[in-house]
This record gives sequence, structure tokens and C-alpha cells, in this order.
Amino acid sequence: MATLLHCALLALAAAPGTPGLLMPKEASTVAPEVDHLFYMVLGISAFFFLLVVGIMIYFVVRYRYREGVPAQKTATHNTALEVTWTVIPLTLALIIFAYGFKGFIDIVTPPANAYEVLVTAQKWSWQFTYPNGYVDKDLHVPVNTPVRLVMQSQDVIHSFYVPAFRVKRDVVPGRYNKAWFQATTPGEYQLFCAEYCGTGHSTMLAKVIVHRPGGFEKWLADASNLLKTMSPVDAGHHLYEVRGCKQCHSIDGSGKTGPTFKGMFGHKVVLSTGQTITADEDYVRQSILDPQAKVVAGFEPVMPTFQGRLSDQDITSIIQYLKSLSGSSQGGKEK
Amino acid sequence: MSATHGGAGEHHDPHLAHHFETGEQQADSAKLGMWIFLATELLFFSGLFCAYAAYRANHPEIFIWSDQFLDKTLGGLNTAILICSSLTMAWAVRAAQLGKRRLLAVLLTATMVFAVAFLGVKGIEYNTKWKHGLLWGKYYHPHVEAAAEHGAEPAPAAPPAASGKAPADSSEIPPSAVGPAGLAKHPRGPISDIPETAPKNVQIFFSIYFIMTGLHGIHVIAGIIVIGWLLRRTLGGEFGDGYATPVDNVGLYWHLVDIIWIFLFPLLYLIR
Amino acid sequence: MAEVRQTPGTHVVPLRILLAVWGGLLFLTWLTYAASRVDLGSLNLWIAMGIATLKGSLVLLYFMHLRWDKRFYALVFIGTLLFVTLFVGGVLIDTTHYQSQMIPGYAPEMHAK
Amino acid sequence: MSSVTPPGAGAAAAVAVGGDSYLSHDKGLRSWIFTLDHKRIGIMYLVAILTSFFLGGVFALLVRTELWTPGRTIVSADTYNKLFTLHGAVMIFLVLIPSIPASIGNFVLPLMLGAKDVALPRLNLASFHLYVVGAIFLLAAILTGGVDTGWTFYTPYSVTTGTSVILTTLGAFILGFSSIFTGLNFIVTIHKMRPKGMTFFRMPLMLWSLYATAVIQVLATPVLGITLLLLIAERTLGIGIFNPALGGDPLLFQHFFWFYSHPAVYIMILPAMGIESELISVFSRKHIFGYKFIAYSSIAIAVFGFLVWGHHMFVSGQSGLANMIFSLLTFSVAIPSAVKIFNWLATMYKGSIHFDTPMLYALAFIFLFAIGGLTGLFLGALATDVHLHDTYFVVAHFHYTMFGGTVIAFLGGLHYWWPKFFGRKYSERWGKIAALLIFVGFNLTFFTQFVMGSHGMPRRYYNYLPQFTPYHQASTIGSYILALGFFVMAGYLAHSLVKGERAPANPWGAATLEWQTSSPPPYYNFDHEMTAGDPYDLDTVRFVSPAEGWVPRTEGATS
Repeated sequence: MATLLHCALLALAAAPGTPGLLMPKEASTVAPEVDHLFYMVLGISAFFFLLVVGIMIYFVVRYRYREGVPAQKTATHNTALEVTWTVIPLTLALIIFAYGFKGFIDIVTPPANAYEVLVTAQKWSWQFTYPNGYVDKDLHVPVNTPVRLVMQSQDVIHSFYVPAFRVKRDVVPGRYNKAWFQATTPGEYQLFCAEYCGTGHSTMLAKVIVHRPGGFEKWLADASNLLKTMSPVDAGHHLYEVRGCKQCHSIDGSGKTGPTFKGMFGHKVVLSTGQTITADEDYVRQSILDPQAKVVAGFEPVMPTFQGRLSDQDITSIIQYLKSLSGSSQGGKEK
Repeated sequence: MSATHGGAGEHHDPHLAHHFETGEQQADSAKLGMWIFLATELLFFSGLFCAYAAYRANHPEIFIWSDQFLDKTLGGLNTAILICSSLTMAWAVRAAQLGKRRLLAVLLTATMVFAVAFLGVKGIEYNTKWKHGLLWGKYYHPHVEAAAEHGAEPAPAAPPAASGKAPADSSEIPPSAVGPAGLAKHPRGPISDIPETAPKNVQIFFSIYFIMTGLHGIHVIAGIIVIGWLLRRTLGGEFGDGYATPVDNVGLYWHLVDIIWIFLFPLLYLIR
Repeated sequence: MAEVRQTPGTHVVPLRILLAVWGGLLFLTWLTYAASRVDLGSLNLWIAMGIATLKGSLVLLYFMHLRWDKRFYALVFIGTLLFVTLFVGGVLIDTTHYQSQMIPGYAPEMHAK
Repeated sequence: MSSVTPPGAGAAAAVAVGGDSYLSHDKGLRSWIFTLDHKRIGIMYLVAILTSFFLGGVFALLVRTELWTPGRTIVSADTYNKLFTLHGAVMIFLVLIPSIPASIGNFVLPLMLGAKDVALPRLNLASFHLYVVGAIFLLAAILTGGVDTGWTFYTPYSVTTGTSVILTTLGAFILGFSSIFTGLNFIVTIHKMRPKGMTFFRMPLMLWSLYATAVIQVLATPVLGITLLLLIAERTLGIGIFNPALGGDPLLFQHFFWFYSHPAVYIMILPAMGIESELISVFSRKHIFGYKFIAYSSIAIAVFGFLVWGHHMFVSGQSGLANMIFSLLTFSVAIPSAVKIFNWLATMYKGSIHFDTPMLYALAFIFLFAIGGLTGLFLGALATDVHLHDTYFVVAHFHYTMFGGTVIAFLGGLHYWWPKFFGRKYSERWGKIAALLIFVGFNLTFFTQFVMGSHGMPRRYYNYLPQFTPYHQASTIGSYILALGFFVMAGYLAHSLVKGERAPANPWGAATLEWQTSSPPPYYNFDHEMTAGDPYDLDTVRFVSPAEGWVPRTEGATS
């Protein structure tokens, strides 16, 4: 039965590119190389399997016990034969190794200009952070563009696995594991967690959406536009939560690394230079884009710039949010 | 050979088990078994040496910094104690082989006394670490005030604690472990390149220190128990007259415990 | 694999040798302690390990009778050390090569308190 | 080889039916539990292992039943995770590791040496007692809610999960020492207890493979011990060496774990290969072909087995350099296995092949192990492993080697030595039916998993994409057929114990020493000192009748 299956599968191997009986659809640049090796090894395996089982069945039939026919004396060893069936498999094994290693180098070596996406794995979901700071639960990528993933885990070991791309890499807490791929066909692909991580392991799934040329940029701009789905204040709060403001600025008046946002907007602040200014729209905008320009007295100048990481629209939303924290009127003018 | 074959009860030697032909075959079997057991012990400890090597090779700063908190004098003393116990054990084997039971009893007792002394010194060291909060992994909480009295000599006044505020924490990278600010380094010796503040993840050193010395300590305790068992048998008049296999084999075990310490001592106490 | 059949019975080590080995071990302990007080950079580690190996060999050869005993026991011991080397070496080769991917000082629970 | 003395000629022919045997030598439960007799310890191990196998099999059937549909079929995700963990832990630590060496090996190793017992009988008994204690710990883990880490105990998951990790690891730790004691004992026994005439190269190949196995048991298992001990310390004391939350390195754990657990698969497969060598030769009525190469290949597998552990970590973040080295070395370990298979085939050449039940298992072994071994090539090659790693392809691969290899050979050995163990024959007909059911059921269960795996179905998944449903259902049906085969086997073996025909001393016509004493053997194994000849010179025996079996040829007998 398995023999027949082997043969059938071999026949199917002849048509790569389409989802075969054995390998999923090829949708990345490395997939054909991997599949080529897969089918090559399959061919070698099938040959040896048929050889071994064929000989075995032949002997079993040919030399089955018959009344009065004793076993014949044959040589009990033959060094030449031993060497032959040691050297031939060894040679083939080394060839397979060499192909496998070469393919592996391609799988792990991204081109220099790859588009970078940050991947965060946690029980039991994926987060993909794009260069503009937008976070999504699915991975969107442009077609025919190398994408490099910098991955980290919040808790236990997970594994990033997209069968159609033939890419898999564990995501290990305490380190940045990297992976890359270049999708070749637009469409939607399944992403799995492949390292056992507990209750929700089998539901820790996501989609990889490969966009047509130009489609990705449009999607990203659209998806990052928070105002399509929420009010500016809510958008500002969302940005405060996900973009790291929260780590240093409280909203309940308590002191952290930076000054609290509670009751700040529209009030006087004393700067480290001794100067006193009013925290208005311009001050907030400048503090986001050039944080070291005006540092509030008593705090270290440690805030990183968000130049290029927050859009104008985002900053405006944050300003609206800060206003709401100071009980200022909601009708602040848009610039 | 075949003369004694065919059943138990024919042997005159009470120490010869029924399935052996000769006493020599039996002694050889026991000894080979012991050597293979020592091989398993080596591989058992190899896990710890491996963990040590992996962290040591990649984070030497942790080891160099932590070394100052180990007492080289006590470590050296313990090495000497174990070497003495090895001598008495080897001598005990000789006594057993020669059938000198009184001497054997004395030497076994001496070995046990040395072993207990070793554990005593170890206990003093552990106690000091405990007092200073220099413990393994998540229990690593060094105290500033305790550090001042740490070590054989009083340390100079602790430098002021590092700036009270936690460092900025805005990035995705979680901040490192905060070192035991304020612990004084050992003032002696010509080695001066120990940094003022602790490197990150010093707790790993103390994990390795405690697990290595702890597991070795358990082996010492096991050694005391089996030597005690030997002593009981000696007092019962068992060894001598060409029968010393148990003493021989326990001796092998004891010497291996000694050898492991011989490597632990420089790796933990004298690292540079 | 025929074993080397040596003298039947076990070897009795002369007391003189035992005491000499003991003295040697104590001297080497002092030596390694003293050597650690001289700063020789990375050489210190190798000196310490060299002395420890010497001490271990003395214990093996004399206290553990390996010098007179069946050579197969030595083979067992040395073979074991080879496997230990394999283990430690294999792990070292890998860990040293992937260190660059580790997040320095990562230990979120160490400063949770 | 040519006209060597037929070993122990004459005396063995007199089968003392109902006379003194190790089974009847002493009576009462105590005479079993505290026996120092290797045969009784072997039988107790056999019972314990078969019981554990039943337990592990029930877990497997529950896992397969749950996978009948995506999402919930019979149990929750947490229960499912515990079921596959327990299936793995029980099958590996309680069944596969001790299976052949501790039960069959314990029984036949001294007999093959013509010895009265293993060299260290007390240690042997201690090994069994430790096995029982370890099994009790695993049972306690099951009763206290089970464990859900997977049998691999990967950190940091195993440090953070709330299930009974400590009881399980303690159990595995204790079972490790049980395994070490068996291995240590076998090495010493083979070195010190060989009979006159038996040089290392006159040993039955079963002994070579048990020797190679013992070397791995002794060298690898302690590393598992320290790894599990550190894991326990990680959970109880928080030492942090393997836990990144405390500054540790989880990959270090994987290195430690696989330094044992890869060689451990050779602890499982090497004895199976030893049985295979015996069966193929005896049932083909041929001298084994390439004795030295088979013997050397056992040692080669044992040594190479230590060099390849990193191939379990190809996608873990292991460095590229290590990946390359481990991949290269992984292919080296394939060669000795291939050499063995070719030699077995050559042995059958121009033989007179008998299809008794043990031989059916021997032939099934070649078929299944060939698939298991060849699919290893896909996983050893780096590029394909990246895709196949942690998928059902891996699950299928190791079941083809561990079940298709080890368990099948274990069953072959069990049927081969069954008459020697109990002095009874079993029903050949039912034996063949069970073998067929097991063969068909096994292939249906696991071949489908190769297909799922290459399509990207990850392992340890409770829920799965609907597209995999037909494969999963075929696999589940296969597992039921497999189970049916085992029930048939349990039936006819139980029948054999009670009502089986009396077996002669040498029912198969083998030339190794264990067949030269009565079935079952007397308490002291042999009534005279044994001298060993060529263990594969089958001309030293001749067939008399089914009731009397084979007896030594008397012509040319000198002793």
C-alpha cells in the first residue's frame, strides 16, 4: 500500500508550482528550491525503499521454505559488497546534505534592502508591527519584496511558520530571532505557531496577506488611519497605549520617568532652563518631534524622538487626548 | 573452573556469589561496575560544567565580578581537607587489603571526620552568602549593609547607591537586572579591573555556584553514609583475608568526589 | 576485545607513595591559590585548569590505582572524558555563535520586585 | 566455524517438562518481588512494560479519537495537551527505553552467555524497583492532574505551566537511573561472564547491540538526570539557568535535553536491530551475513548517535555553524543503519525462509524501518527540515522508527522467546492475524501523517484546518485497527499461558546458547558449563518433530 502511494506521489512530484498531494502551493522565492530538494530526496528514498522491499519480497517468495529443500550455503561476508553499500549511500547522503545546506543559507539570508516587520508572539496571538508603528494581528506584505521579520516572544517559545513560504523559525523569549521571505504570489496564506505553547497553541493562527504591487502601501496608509474608526480622543488614547507613551507618562498624576499627562495641557510648566511656558499644541508637538528642546524641570532628557514614527494626524489625535485629560473643552481647533 | 559449577552452597568463600566462578571474577565485576558508575557520575556533573562553560564563555564579566564574594581562604581550606580525606581513604584501602582492621576503622573514621569538616566549612560559606542575600536566581537580593562586613577583611564604605530612579523604560527591550548597587568589592590583591557596578544577570553565577557546590555536597553526604556503612562492616570483622572489594570501590567513589572538587575550586573561587 | 589480564588480586600501594602524593596535592593547592593572585590575564584560567588536571591525574593514578590496575578502567575514564568534551564543546560552539541574537541583560522577572 | 563442537551437545535434548524451572522454583509474591533471578526480573519488567504500553496506548487512542474532527470531539484543549504529553512520556520513559533491554534482554542476555545470572543481580533488582518507583511518580503526576509540557519539557513553558511537572520529571529522573543500572549491569556482564569460546566476535549480534545500547544508557542518561534535576530546581528554587525571565537561556535546556534524548532513540532502536539479526538468520536458516559489519555498525550508531543532537534545533535559533555541523553528522548516522538492512537482506539470499510469527515481524521491521529511516533524510537536510520541523511529518517519521522499528521488533522478540519464557507455544494462526492487523493499522495510522505533515499540519494541535479532516480520520481508523491487533494478541498470548502446548527447548532451530536449556529454563539456567561456538552455525542443530523441536546434531560431537 505504502509502495503504491510512494509511486503515486512520485508521479505528482512532476508538477511543482501547484499544490500537490505532498507539498502546499509554492508562494515564496525559496519554495521551489526547497521543493526541488524535497522531491529529489523523495526520489532517492523511493528508489531505495523499492530496492530494499523489492529484494525482500523477491527473496521471501523465491527462497520460501519448501519441504526437502534446505538453505544453501553462501558466503557469510563480502567486504567489497559491504564497502559498496556503505559508500553509495554515504555519497548520496553527502549530496543531500550539500543541497540542504545551500537551501538553508538561502532561507536564512535576507537581501540587504528587506522591508522590516517586528513580530511579537505571546500566548496565543501574533502581533505585527510595521515601520510606521501600526500594529496588526495579521501579516500584510507586498508581493515580490523581501520582508525581514525581527521576532520576539513575551512569554514562552513560539514558532513562526508559513507552509506556503517554507519558512519556520522559533520565537524565543530573551532573544531576537530573525526570518525572511519574499512572497511571489498575491493572496492569503496560513500562518501557524509551530512550537507547542499551551492551551491555545492550535488557535495561535494568523493570516499572511500578500498584496498586489502598490496595494500594500495603500493598505498600510488606510489601516494606520485611526480616524476612520474612532474619534480623535480615542485615537489619541490608543496611540498613548500602544506607542510607548504609557511607559513613562502616567495619566493619573503619579510620577514616572516623565511628567504625568493629567492636568498638563493648557497649564504652566517649569522647564529645566528655569523658564515657564504654557503647555499648548505647539509645545506638545515640539516635545514629540524634538523632545530634548524643552525638558520639564526635574526630569532627565531621555525621551526618544517620534519624528517619522507618528504622522501629523496621529500627533493631532494625541493632542486632543491630552486636552481631554486636562478637562479642557473638546472643541480645540484643528490645525 | 567447572568444579564449582552447578549450584549455590558449594562455595566455601562466604563472599562469593553463586553466579561467579571465582573471587577474582567477582571482584573484577564489581570494580568494572564501579568505574562505569564513575563514568555516569562524570557525565552527571558534566551538565553543570557545561552550564558553567556556556555562561562563563559568553558572560565572563558576571564571573569576574562575582568572584570577589567567594572566600578563597575557606575554599582553599576545604580543598586541603578533601585531599586529606582522600589520603585517609586511600590508606584505608591499603589497610583493608592488608587485613589491618583496627587501622582500617581508624582511617575510615578519619575520612568521615574530614568529610564532616568539609561540610562544616561549606556551611559557614553558605551562611555568609545567605546573610548577604547572595543567593541563586530569583532569590538574589544582595543587601548593602551586610556587604560592609563581607569577606575576610572589612570592606571600605559602600559607594553611594546608583541613582535612585529606575532607568528609562520606553523601548521594547526590557531593562536589565539591576545590579546589587553598593556591594563592595574585595579590596585585596593586585587585580584591579573589577568594575565598580555589577554587570547584568549576576544571579546566574550564584545559581551555578550553589547548584554545583550543592550537588557536590550531596555527594559528600552520600560518601559519609557509605563510609559509615563500611565502618560498621569493618567493626563487624568483615574485611581482610583478601576481601576488600567494598572498601576499594567506595574509595574510588570518594576519590572522584575529591577530583570534582579539585576542579570546582579553581573554577568557582580562583577565576580570572 | 580481549582484556588485558594483569596481576590477579589488587595492588597494594606503598604508604610512602600515598604520603608523597598527598604532599604533592597540598603543594599544588597552595600553588594554584598563589597563582590566582598574580594577574596574568586569560592565562590564569589555563594555569588553574592545568594544575587541577595535574592534581586530578595524581589522584586517579595513585589513590585510585589506575597506574597499576586494568587498562580498561583507564579507557572507560578517558572515553567518558571524551564524551564530556563532546557535550561541552558542542554546546559551546553553538552558544558562542548565537550570543549576538540574545537581548543583553534580559531578565524581566529579576527586577519585578 | 566449520566443524566446531556443537555447544552443549546432548544434555539439552532432555526437556524436563514440569521439572524444576525458574517459574516453579519458589512460590509466593515475595519470591518474585525480591528475587535476584534475572529471568524473573525480566518477566516482571515484561509485565510492567506491557501494562505501561496499554496505558500509553489508551492515551494514544484518546488523542486519535479527539482528532476525529477539528475542534472539540471528546475532550478540551487542556486535556488533549495532557493526553499527548502523557502518551509521549509513558511510551518513551516506561515503554520504549526499557522495552527490549530490560525485559527480553534481562532474560536472554545471561542465557546467551551461558551464565547463571547477570554480574550484579542486586543492582538488577534495584533497577526494577526504581522502575516501579518511577512509574508510581508518573502515575502520581497523572492523578494530580497530569502534565501538559510535551514529553520534551521545553523551558520556559515547563517552568510556567501549573501542571504536575515536578512529579513527572522526578519520575523520569528515577527511571533514568533504572536504565543506567541495566546498562551498567549489561556491560559488566558481557565483559566478565562470557563462556569459554565466546570472544567478542563470537557473541550473538543481540549481545553486540545490547552492549552498544548499554554504552549509550550509561553515557547519555546521566545528562538527562542533571537536566531534569536542573528543571526541578528551576521550578522549585528559581535558579534561572534555563529560564529567560530570570536571565537564563532556553536553548541551553534544549542542548542538554537532546544530548540525552537523541542518543536515547538509539537506546530504543539498537536492541531492536539486535533482535532483527537473530530472527532473520534463524528463520532464513542461514548464517548471518556480514557479522562484523553488523557488529561494528551497532557501535558506530552508538557513537554517532552522540554527535547529532542539534538536528532537533535547526529552527530554534541555533547558530548556522552548529546547524551545518549537526546536519552533516546526522547523515553519517544513516549509513550504519543502511548497512544493517543490506546485510539482513543478504542473509536471506538462498535461504529457506520460514514464515513463523516472529519472522513476520522481522520482515515488517525491514519494511517499516526503511520508511522510517529514509524519511529521516528529509529531516536531516536543513532546507527541507525548516518546512517539515514540528509537523506531522516528524510525528510520522519517529513513529515509523519507534513503533515500526522498536515495537515491531519487540513483538518479534516477544514471540520468538515466548516459548523460552513460559515453556508454552501460542497460536500461530492468531499470531499471524494479529501481525497483519498491526501492520495494516500502523501504516494507515501513520502514512497519512506524512502527507499531512508535508502539507504543513503542525504537531501537537488540538484544532486543525478542515482540509486535514480526511487524513486525520483515516489515521484514527488506522489506530483502531492497530488496537484491534493488540487485543487479538493479548487474547492468544493469555490463552497460551494457560492452555498453550508445551514448547520444546529449541522450537526454532537457533544455535545461540539460550535454546540449549529447557523451556522454561531451570533456576540456575544450565545444568552444566556451556561452551560457545559460532552462534549462527545453524548446522549444529537438526529438526526432530514439532513437539521435540530441534536438537543438537550428535555427529562430530566431542564434549
